[in-house]
Amino acid sequence: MSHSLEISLPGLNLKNPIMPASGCFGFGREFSQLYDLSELGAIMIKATTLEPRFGNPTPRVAETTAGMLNAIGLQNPGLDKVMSEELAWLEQYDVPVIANVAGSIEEDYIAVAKELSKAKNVHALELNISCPNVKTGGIAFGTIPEVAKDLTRKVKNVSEVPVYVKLSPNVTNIVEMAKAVEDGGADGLTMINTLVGMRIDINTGVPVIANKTGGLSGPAIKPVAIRMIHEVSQQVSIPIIGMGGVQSAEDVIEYYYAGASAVAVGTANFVDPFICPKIIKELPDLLNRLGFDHISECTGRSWKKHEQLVHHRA
Amino acid sequence: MSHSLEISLPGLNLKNPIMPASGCFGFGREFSQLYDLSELGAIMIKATTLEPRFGNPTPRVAETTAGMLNAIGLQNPGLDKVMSEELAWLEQYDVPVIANVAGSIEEDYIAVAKELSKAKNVHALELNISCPNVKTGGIAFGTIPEVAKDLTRKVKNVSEVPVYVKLSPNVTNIVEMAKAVEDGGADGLTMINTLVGMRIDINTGVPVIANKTGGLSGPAIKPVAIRMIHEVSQQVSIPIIGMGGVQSAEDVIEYYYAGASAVAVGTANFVDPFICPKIIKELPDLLNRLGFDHISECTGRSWKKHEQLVHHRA
Amino acid sequence: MIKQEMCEVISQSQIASHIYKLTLRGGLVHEMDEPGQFVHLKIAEQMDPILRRPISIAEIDHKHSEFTMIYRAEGKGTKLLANKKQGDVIDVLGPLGHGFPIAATEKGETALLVGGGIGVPPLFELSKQLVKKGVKVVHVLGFQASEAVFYEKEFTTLGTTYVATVDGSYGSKGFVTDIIGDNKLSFDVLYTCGPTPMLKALEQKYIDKEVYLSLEERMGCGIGACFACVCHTGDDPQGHSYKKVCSDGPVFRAGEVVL
Amino acid sequence: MIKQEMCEVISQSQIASHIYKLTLRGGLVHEMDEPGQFVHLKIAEQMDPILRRPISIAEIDHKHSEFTMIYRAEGKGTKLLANKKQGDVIDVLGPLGHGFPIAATEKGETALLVGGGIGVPPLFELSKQLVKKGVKVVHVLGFQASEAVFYEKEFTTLGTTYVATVDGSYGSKGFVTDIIGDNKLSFDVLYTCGPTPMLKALEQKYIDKEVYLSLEERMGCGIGACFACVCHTGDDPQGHSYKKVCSDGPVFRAGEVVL
Ligand SMILES: Cc1cc2nc3c(=O)[nH]c(=O)nc-3n(C[C@H](O)[C@H](O)[C@H](O)COP(=O)(O)OP(=O)(O)OC[C@H]3O[C@@H](n4cnc5c(N)ncnc54)[C@H](O)[C@@H]3O)c2cc1C
Ligand SMILES: Cc1cc2nc3c(=O)[nH]c(=O)nc-3n(C[C@H](O)[C@H](O)[C@H](O)COP(=O)(O)OP(=O)(O)OC[C@H]3O[C@@H](n4cnc5c(N)ncnc54)[C@H](O)[C@@H]3O)c2cc1C
Ligand SMILES: Cc1cc2nc3c(=O)[nH]c(=O)nc-3n(C[C@H](O)[C@H](O)[C@H](O)COP(=O)(O)O)c2cc1C
Ligand SMILES: Cc1cc2nc3c(=O)[nH]c(=O)nc-3n(C[C@H](O)[C@H](O)[C@H](O)COP(=O)(O)O)c2cc1C
Ligand code: FES
Ligand code: FES
Repeated sequence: MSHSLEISLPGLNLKNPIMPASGCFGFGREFSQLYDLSELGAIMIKATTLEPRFGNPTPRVAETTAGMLNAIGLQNPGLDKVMSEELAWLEQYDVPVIANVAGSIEEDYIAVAKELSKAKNVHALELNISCPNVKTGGIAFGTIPEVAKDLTRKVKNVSEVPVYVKLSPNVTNIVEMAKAVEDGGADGLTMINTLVGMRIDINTGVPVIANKTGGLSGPAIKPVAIRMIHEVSQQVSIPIIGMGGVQSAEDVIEYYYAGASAVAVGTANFVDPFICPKIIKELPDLLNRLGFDHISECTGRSWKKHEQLVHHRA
Repeated sequence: MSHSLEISLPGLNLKNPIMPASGCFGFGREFSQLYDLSELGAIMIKATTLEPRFGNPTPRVAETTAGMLNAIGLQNPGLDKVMSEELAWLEQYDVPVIANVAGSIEEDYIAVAKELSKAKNVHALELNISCPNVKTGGIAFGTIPEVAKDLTRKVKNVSEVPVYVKLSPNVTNIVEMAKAVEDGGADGLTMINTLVGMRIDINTGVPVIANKTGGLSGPAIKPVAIRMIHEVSQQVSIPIIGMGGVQSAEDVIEYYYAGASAVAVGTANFVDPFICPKIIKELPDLLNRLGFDHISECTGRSWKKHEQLVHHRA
Repeated sequence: MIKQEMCEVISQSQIASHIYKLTLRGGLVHEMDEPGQFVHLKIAEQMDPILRRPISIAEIDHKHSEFTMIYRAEGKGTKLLANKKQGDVIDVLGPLGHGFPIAATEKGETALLVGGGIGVPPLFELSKQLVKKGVKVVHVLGFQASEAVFYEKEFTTLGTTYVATVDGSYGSKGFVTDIIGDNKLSFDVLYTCGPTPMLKALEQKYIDKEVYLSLEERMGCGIGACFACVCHTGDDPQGHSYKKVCSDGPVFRAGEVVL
Repeated sequence: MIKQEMCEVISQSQIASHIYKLTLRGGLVHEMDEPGQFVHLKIAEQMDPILRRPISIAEIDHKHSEFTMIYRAEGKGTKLLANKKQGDVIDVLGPLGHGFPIAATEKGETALLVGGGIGVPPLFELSKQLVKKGVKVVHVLGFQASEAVFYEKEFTTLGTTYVATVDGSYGSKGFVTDIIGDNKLSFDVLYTCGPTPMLKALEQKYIDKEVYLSLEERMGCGIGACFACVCHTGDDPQGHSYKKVCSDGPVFRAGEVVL
């Protein structure tokens, strides 16, 4: 039972498959005041760019029904400080880091990826080709298959650790995008990033978010994420780290059934800052109740044929 | 004040801009037991196909957080019965009908559109190129600009009333789709249809909806709809009937500010069957509080330049 | 007529494992007549959970404008419902659908009422109305286990009542069909509500009898407008004719629709 | 230390138009020390509304493990909060952020406490702690109109209290800055909380004084992790250095950040 959560993915040998999603956990410092970060399967750190960025003007977040919009604008202290201060600080914890790589132009992505992949505790990169909140770059990388493939290949060439590509849900054909980055050499996928959304304040007449549009996250988008993972996981042979509205151990299983091999928790960290350790604690009992010995038995269960399924207690 | 809600759109002179969305109101019979249908601005009737359809197996709906999935599968009694029974029955009410036209192949769309547009009380057609729940047809029409344009033109050619095209949100570039159907001769747009989503039952391991995927509607998707209408309304010159998660008079104003010229209410009819008349009743006071003499002053307010805005009381 | 009303919680109590009894007061009680109808409850003001929940009417008290429901608190909505306290209000839409026909059984005849689990509640009002009419009622109630059993005493005051549990921890061990067979129960009309396998078994077994079944299906609107809850009709099982569980049902005559 | 706890509602009452006073009990009260800190409330179990709401701590009662908040019920979350009754529980995260420095004012000196509208509440605990230390406190409280005025009496028991309303329906007509000018109020340290235009006016007017301001910004996490609530620093107003209102603030020394 105690090993029922240990999983192994390219570059990642994790004590459990639960990790905070990028941008929802900073670099871990704040949450380290609340619980021991070593309890986590991994940490997806905030997007890192070559130069420091202040990001967008405020308001940067807005509540929506069962979700939220954000347009942080990739605020981060820049590659050098992330390496020397944040990653160095995180070394005190027994937890692998997945470093989220962002940029406006190809060269930036490559430079950041190359450098971050050298950090001792960075076990994988997450190539953020899907950030909806930066005007240049990001979005084209995330919506045009050829562009995504090309960038993936270039980043793979310089990276010393496996590369996961984070897919945007704001596309007509998610499978096409997934296959393109798989072709480009991606070791895994992370999905989904946020849906582009907007709220308008009826008293002022202007969008609530200063950047106008923002990325929609939270339980509101979970059905879209589940559908996309269900589609993609049947068409690619690289593993998927699923995310989008995960709030509970039950949600984790739903992601697994759809086709995920690990699960990230974003917005829910704001709702309940102890959510990750809570889910990790609840998972073994839930697995047991559902009749599984190991969580990896759950991957793709909603579409796998009977003969493809690993052992499952009656 | 009493005329503050009267609006005029291609084919539609409405006493108010509030109408039930297609598929969420049947052909009006059930709701007619609850209130006088003549109170409504218009009625968007359920999708009509050439032949009767039974639709998908059940379960056809599933609850999601602040939303729902549906995969009804275009169940309807077929063109002939819709003409002879449903539309004929609706004639007793003083309410224009917008008839939702669906099909699997081009010929079907054309045949249904031609016939429906002859009905006395059908003042406009809503070309449903975006239904996510039918395997054939629908989805390609809704995601490939050239295909959509072509179909729009052909339907326009046979229709005796203005044609509104219902856009799918499941595309990378909604503006491109909107411009294509405008080029094809569309008189207006209705948006958005549902996002494709899925839920998996963790006890059974299979999707909750028998059809596997379903269309996500309700407040969960409102930020996506607002964003898309905000984008599209700035790029086309035909009016937009907005929808997606509308629940209140405030939501109606938010849709107007984004760029809508009328608003449809879908899922909320299930939550509160009296929602349409309630919103119609509340709107005049809300407009007054916000300083407007007429609701049409609100269209596009979130992006229009000061000089483009019609009168607004301080 | 269907009404929407904020009804006041008169009382709520737990009567078995996960099973609650909830009594509400409101004017719409006066629209309720047929046993087997249901109401559609919006449990929270907020949009989570968003959909209404269909719950059968278990008892109607016109005099006090009160009605009672019995439900299982399992999912998101019913768990929230179980938190409601006296004085709280709940948004009720109803009464909805068509219930069990009292007229189908003549005075002096025998009606067999067969309930499974959370299908038992609507049979209580049915039984009361049948008894009032002078019909002899016999109840067969099936539950999972002893801790899930409820309302045995209440039913017993109206007529002979047999209880079965799947694990045999209370009453006789087995299914309701076993009881009917073992006790050679005879009847003029059978009324039943419960899980679909049970309904199917009864339908098959009493193919030449007058049997009324109450169905369950996932619902959207609850009033017949959304086509969420349709089923094929018995005379056209593959075609496009249909019935809606919410507005044509939930009670159908056996054979009328495909289970 | 930041804690998360289900706190019990001890009392709730309306004290002015749309303004509520809410007292909760919980162990995390013992983590509260600085006036001006806030808590982050998850108001409903469900995901609508989903985000926590930041509310200042208006009074701390270590002895009874109780603390009080005063808030305006306007939007979705605060309206639901106003429905909570004695005995209900609320999910509280806190205490959060850095409050007003008591140490900035010496015993015997004068502190001017200027509050605007819903910025008034945190000044109450501040005033109590300053008075306890032997600081002379003067309060200037601004409200929209007479029906929005609250806590005048409570502040008066601690020190001289001036009240202004924008429409002149109570106290003197005008803004808090008018009161300070008209009454030639002098002080050693100024502490203030209220709408940004008020804070800006005070910052500009008392540019060479020691002024502490409490800021408001839309928040995600409330603990410094999401970068929702950042502002530029005073010494690098266009650059990429920043402070987070939730964890570096909400109280800043005037000039420290760009308002
Ligand atoms: C006509 C009718 C009468 C009913 N009468 C009773 C009754 O008297 N007592 C009782 O305990 N239950 C009754 N049920 C079942 C009851 O509606 C479900 O148990 C309840 O909706 C589950 O809601 P939840 O919040 O617990 O579950 P969730 O899992 O949160 O529900 C999610 C969604 O699925 C729907 N759903 C889940 N289970 C069912 C089900 N079995 N049938 C229909 N929809 C379902 C819910 O309505 C909701 O839309 C009745 C159902 C129908 C159709
Ligand atoms: C540090 C701090 C202390 C505060 N202390 C108090 C207090 O003691 N009493 C009081 O009445 N109010 C206080 N506020 C303001 C209070 O947080 C908002 O009024 C409240 O969040 C609005 O929620 P709602 O549900 O009414 O509105 P909604 O419109 O439903 O809120 C939607 C979203 O916007 C956010 N939001 C709306 N208005 C504000 C605002 N003014 N500041 C920050 N976020 C906002 C909400 O938190 C929520 O995320 C404080 C704010 C901050 C940042
Ligand atoms: C405030 C905020 C900031 C985010 N920043 C990033 C980021 O820097 N890089 C990234 O790849 N994704 C970012 N995301 C997206 C999340 O990692 C995640 O993909 C998304 O929020 C869906 O998961 P959720 O619904 O659990 O939040 C951010 C999300 C939020 C809410
Ligand atoms: C049960 C259901 C059935 C629907 N059927 C149709 C349909 O037949 N034709 C169509 O164009 N849209 C259909 N829709 C989509 C709605 O018209 C609307 O575009 C969508 O639900 C978003 O609005 P809402 O969030 O207010 O529901 C349906 C939606 C629901 C929930
Ligand atoms: S639930 Fe909508 S038709 Fe039955
Ligand atoms: S609210 Fe998240 S950093 Fe301040």
